Amino acid sequence: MSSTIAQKRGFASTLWDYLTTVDHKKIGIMYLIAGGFFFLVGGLEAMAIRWQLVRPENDFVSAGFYNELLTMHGTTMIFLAAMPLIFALMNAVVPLQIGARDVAFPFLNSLGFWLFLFGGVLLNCSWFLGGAPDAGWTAYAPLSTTSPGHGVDFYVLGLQISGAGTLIGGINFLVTIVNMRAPGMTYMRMPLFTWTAFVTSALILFAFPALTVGLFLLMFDRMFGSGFFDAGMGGNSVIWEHLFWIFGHPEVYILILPAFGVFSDVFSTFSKKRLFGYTAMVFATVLIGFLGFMVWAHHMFTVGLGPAANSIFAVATMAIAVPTGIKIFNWLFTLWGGNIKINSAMLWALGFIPSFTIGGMTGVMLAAAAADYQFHDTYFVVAHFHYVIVGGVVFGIFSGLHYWWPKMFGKILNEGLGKFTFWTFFIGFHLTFFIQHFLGLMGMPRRYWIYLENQGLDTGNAVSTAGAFLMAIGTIVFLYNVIITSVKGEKVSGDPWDGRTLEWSIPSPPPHYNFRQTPLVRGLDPLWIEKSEGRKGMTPAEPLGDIHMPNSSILPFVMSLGLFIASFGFIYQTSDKSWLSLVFIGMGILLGCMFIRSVKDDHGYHIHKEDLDKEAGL
Amino acid sequence: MKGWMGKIRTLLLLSSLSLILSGCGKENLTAFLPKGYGADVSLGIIITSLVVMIFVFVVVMIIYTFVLVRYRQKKGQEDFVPKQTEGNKALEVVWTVIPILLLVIIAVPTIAATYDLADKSGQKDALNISVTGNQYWWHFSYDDQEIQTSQDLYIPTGKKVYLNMISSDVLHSFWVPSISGKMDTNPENENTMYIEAYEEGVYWGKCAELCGPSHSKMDFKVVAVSQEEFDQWVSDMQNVDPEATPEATSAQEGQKLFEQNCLSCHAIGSSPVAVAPNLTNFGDRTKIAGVVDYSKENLVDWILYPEEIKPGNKMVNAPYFGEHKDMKEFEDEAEKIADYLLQLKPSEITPDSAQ
Amino acid sequence: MSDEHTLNPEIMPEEPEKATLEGRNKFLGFWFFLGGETVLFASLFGTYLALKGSNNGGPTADELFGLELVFIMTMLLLTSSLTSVYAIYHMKNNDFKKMQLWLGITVILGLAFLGCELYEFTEYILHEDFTFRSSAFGSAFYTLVGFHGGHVLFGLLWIVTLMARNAKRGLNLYNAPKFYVASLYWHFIDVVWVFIFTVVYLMGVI
Amino acid sequence: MAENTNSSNSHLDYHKQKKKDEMKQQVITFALMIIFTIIAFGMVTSGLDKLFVVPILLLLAVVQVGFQLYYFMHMSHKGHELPSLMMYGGAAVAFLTVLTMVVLVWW
Ligand code: HEA
Ligand code: HEA
Ligand code: HEC
Ligand code: CUA
Ligand SMILES: [Cu+2]
Repeated sequence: MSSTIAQKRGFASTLWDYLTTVDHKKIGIMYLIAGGFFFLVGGLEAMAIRWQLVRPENDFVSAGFYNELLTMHGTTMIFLAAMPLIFALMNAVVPLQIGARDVAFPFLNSLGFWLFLFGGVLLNCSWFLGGAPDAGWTAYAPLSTTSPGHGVDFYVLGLQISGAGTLIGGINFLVTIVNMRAPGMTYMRMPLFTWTAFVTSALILFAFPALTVGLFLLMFDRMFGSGFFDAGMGGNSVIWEHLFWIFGHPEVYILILPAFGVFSDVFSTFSKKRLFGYTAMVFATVLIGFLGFMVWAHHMFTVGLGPAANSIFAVATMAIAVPTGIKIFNWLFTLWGGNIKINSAMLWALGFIPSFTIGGMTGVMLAAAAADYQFHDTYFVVAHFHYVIVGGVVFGIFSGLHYWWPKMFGKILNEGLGKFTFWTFFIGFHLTFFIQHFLGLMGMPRRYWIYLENQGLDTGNAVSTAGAFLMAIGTIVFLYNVIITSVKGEKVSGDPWDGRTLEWSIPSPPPHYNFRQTPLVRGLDPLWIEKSEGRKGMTPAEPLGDIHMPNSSILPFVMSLGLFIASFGFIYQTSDKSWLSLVFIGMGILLGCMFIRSVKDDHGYHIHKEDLDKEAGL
Repeated sequence: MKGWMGKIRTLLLLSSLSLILSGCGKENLTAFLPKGYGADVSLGIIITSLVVMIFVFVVVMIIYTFVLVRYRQKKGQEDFVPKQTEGNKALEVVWTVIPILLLVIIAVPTIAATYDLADKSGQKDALNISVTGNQYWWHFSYDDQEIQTSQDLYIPTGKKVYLNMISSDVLHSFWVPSISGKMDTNPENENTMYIEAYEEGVYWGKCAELCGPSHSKMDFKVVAVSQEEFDQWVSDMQNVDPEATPEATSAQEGQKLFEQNCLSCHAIGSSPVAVAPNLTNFGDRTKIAGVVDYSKENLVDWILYPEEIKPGNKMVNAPYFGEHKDMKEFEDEAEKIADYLLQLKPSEITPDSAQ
Repeated sequence: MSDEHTLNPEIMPEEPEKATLEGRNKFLGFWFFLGGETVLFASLFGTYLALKGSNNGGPTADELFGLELVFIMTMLLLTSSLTSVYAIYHMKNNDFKKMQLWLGITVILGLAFLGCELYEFTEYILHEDFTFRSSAFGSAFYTLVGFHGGHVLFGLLWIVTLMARNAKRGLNLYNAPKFYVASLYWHFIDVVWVFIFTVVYLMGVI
Repeated sequence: MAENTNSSNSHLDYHKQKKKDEMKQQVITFALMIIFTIIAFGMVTSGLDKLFVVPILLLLAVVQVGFQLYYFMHMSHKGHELPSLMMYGGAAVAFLTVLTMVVLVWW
């Protein structure tokens, strides 16, 4: 097994390398590319939505198509853009931050990625095969069970497959963080980003099974004639709402917590200060995750659960403002007294504070059940969640990308372009969504294909659309920045930001074994400690030795392909049973691969000490 | 309840004034100008919470601005290493306790209002109306009065009216922003909510739960009239003769055509057909099918091309097209039917009465 | 590698399943997975409980369920749990043959359980006219119990694969975690069954 | 390791004995589980009052599951802190889910 990678490679072998890789850094890059692509797709759908709503009774798209657009926009953005981009950062950074050479389950890590990608591709195949799902990203029954065509079938199977990938990824990160930490890296010395990755993974573990079950039931209702949500058979559509939100609410914290982690690292790095109130920050993160499981019914205030349930869930929801507030103030006091350097990564983080605070505040307003009777399913809710998701999660991803880009690719993104992206996106964002609060209360429900003339909704919507275009410009400039940087950008050192955590103690991009020698961690912000004591890097915790590495494998790709094939069988067997053959083929491939995997021993390989020395000498 | 409501109300008056000035929405549609009890209570909570939120935001922004101005890196100080503080117990207690107190300020009235709006104690003696949400129209059945009507809901002002809501197909949500917050209609259970309009008027209602392609066109109206007018409307509606012959000949022909082609789904009078809107007082509507301006031309269009006006609506299943007639003939017939429908004005009490 | 060849008692660590990093990862990861499975089954149980009265005119739970068969099934599965404990006991004593033997017994008991379940289902479908499509209750019943049955089937395939794969080479530090984890899975199936016989069958007929 | 045969052997014996004891304990656990099951089935067939039986049934089920987890699956042993954490986390979510479905979906 050769350990020198600096050989010239053909395209085919690079492709093969990526298809089979189990290296978390490469998987991170693949998550970045795929998630970025889906972000553009979802953004394009958003632009179509906004263009349709630019003036009253517009006919840019048809009613049915509009519903497909909004469903696919929401689904794509949440499951195929935001989550994978967060997984991209987690994959690229978490093992480095805890001083690990690898994740706990490299094979499963790759399987998780391919499942996500094939699930996403499957979902988007619906566009070309008779129409996308059109029942909203929440797919409320019975609209979803009765929706004609195969759109919702693609939703069910696409999310089922990519959801399985996410669950696998979550377990992988949990075990990685528990078992793979370097010596001295106790729990209370872990960087906040790692902590949030940990809590997010735990949320994934407990939240996704509810979605899995919900999707199964939906699938059975649509494809196999069961009656879970069919009132005619004694079924109950409210069950779907509960299952969806038991998953759905934790899901939004799954998205935001890693973004919080990014901001914590960015704030402390660029104000050259230790994170203020580290213990409280950790505690708040855990508390948010914990409370996140008890509030889901705040999405169901108008379902008719009764005043007792509504009040309980209202108060429980409001409680989340407390730990979140602790975080906001701790960030502000991290900046307090610091030496604040404002670059692109920091701009996104600074832009986050007011934006997210507004979003959180409207969240608390929504939590007041009696007020939510007015807000629910209006543009006020749309405004709320874009403030927290775009102003929190998307800003966090942008911040993280600017911050860790040099670590991932060895080059710093262009600062001028970065600032331009930020300002256009930031202004566009507020322009788009602030006014939607008012639109909602002025009587504009969400998921409206058109709004009528003379209802006082024209100006607000036009402004909103204008803002969306600014965001698009910002995004396009960012893409340009990425291209320019990879073509022309200059190589940087391993530690361009005067970093504090372990990932900055190794070269950029890191070698595939990450750490030549596992570092010895002596406190929070371990690299900072060493630097402040005058040392250049980390003290190793072990002598230089052979490094054990996992073997790459094509099986994850093939397994996901199997499920992809089987899905078409499931979807089309409703009209013609011969499609069932695809189910057998696909599941056969999957089971076959699992069989091979369990029968074939995989001990990995070793990079020898001498080779390491040779590489260092180069 | 009363104490804080009073204080809120002054606040509310002030802020609604400023909202009117800034032109926040269309009267009888916007939730900013409540014309009914539910909307009033909700706005009270909205404003209470908004005030607290603005306070929080201001505090955050003051610290934020100060920090950015004061501690931004100065030229030549790039290497300055600030003191590495670990935290501050006292401060942390402060920003844990104060938010809790602020939340209590919101939570208490919220709970009170939530229970208030779910109060069913007066339901027995009050007017009860069964509401059915359908793709994409609303049906109203007045429980003890044997009145069936669609699209326009007539209620008396100043009274709590209980709505018992259910759906015949998918989920919908009944929302009249200026009267009251919304309540979903589910297919498997009945939800109850009450509404009370303070003053006469025609209030715009919307469907607020995604229910298919024409979800955005599932509008309806709440027509609030005085108690006397309402009583008269009730008796007028009860005394409708569904088979009454219209005066004009074209309308008479229209009636025949209507009976042959349309009555399989629609109904006139109080027979409870739930496949299509009840057209008893169709002549008094302000909109056709909830969204189209009321005119003969538009009505003819609707009869001939319902799909183009409300995509996916269920009238499409039986469009008014035979196999072997030409278009012109259809138009003629549709006009006759329109003539018939337009003169269905059983009551003096119309949306115009609601001033 | 050293963990390739069969272990002898002298060098057998106390907890062979956790002797290597891979083993510890598997051990922990699998436990976490079971945490997620708990939520998965809870969602199914919840759905079942919400819908168990919705028989849509078909047979109700107490008309349907007979307890004799369920009792036998419970005994089979409980016993198989004990036999898999024996298997792990022998694994820790590094007695590969006995471990295989007990695993074999476990598999047979599991098969018997599945047989009973299939018999039960066919009875319902053929004689009681109670199917997946007859009512929301039917859908929920077959889904919950069927998911469990599916787990049993998967567990059997898994254990048999492990037994066959390692029959020739015996126990080592590489496959010990695999056996251990499979036995955890088998116990978890029993955990779920305890709730199924209690909540579905016993509380169904009472 | 092989050099220290003597001490290693007594060490081995000690562990063997420990495992044996544990095995005994597990057989007892099993017996208890069987008894519980019989009690549960017996109570249902004996036609006692529902309000009385159901809580006991659930209690018996929980205890049995505790036996499975703590004895058969060794959750009582050290090194199972995180597994317990995650199982309890899962159980908490599970409890809320079931509670909701029973209480909040009554129509
Ligand atoms: C990243 C995603 C994210 C995040 C972080 C949040 C955070 C919160 N959300 Fe949001 N929410 C969504 C994503 C998110 N939400 C989505 C996608 C939907 C719609 C789904 C759909 O229907 O399609 C939604 C919908 C939604 C609803 C349902 C509305 C409806 O449909 O009727 C409610 C109701 O309670 C709610 C509440 C909250 C609350 C209280 C928070 C809190 O966590 C916010 C806490 C933060 C703060 C409060 C700010 C900082 C705190 C301080 C400065 C301290 C002092 C503050 C106080 C004392 C108030 N959200
Ligand atoms: C992560 C989550 C996320 C993100 C980032 C966004 C981002 C955006 N969203 Fe959306 N949104 C949701 C999650 C998200 N949204 C959800 C869950 C719903 C609810 C769906 C439902 O009701 O079921 C929703 C609904 C929703 C609506 C309401 C639709 C309705 O109810 O009828 C609107 C309307 O304005 C909207 C707008 C936008 C806009 C303008 C952006 C912008 O921020 C987007 C910015 C990005 C771009 C503009 C990309 C630009 C790039 C290009 C144009 C280049 C393309 C080129 C190539 C392909 C090479 N979103
Ligand atoms: C298949 C059943 C069906 C038949 C037959 C049918 N309609 Fe309809 N009609 C509907 C439905 C359903 C609606 C509600 C459409 C909506 O708003 O989504 C409707 C709505 C209407 C409306 C608007 C009602 C209102 O309250 O604003 C009018 C007017 C109307 N139909 C006239 C006719 C005429 C005239 C005919 C016969 C030529 C006819 N319909 C035949 C189903 C039918
Ligand atoms: Cu009915 Cu939307
Ligand atoms: Cu939520």
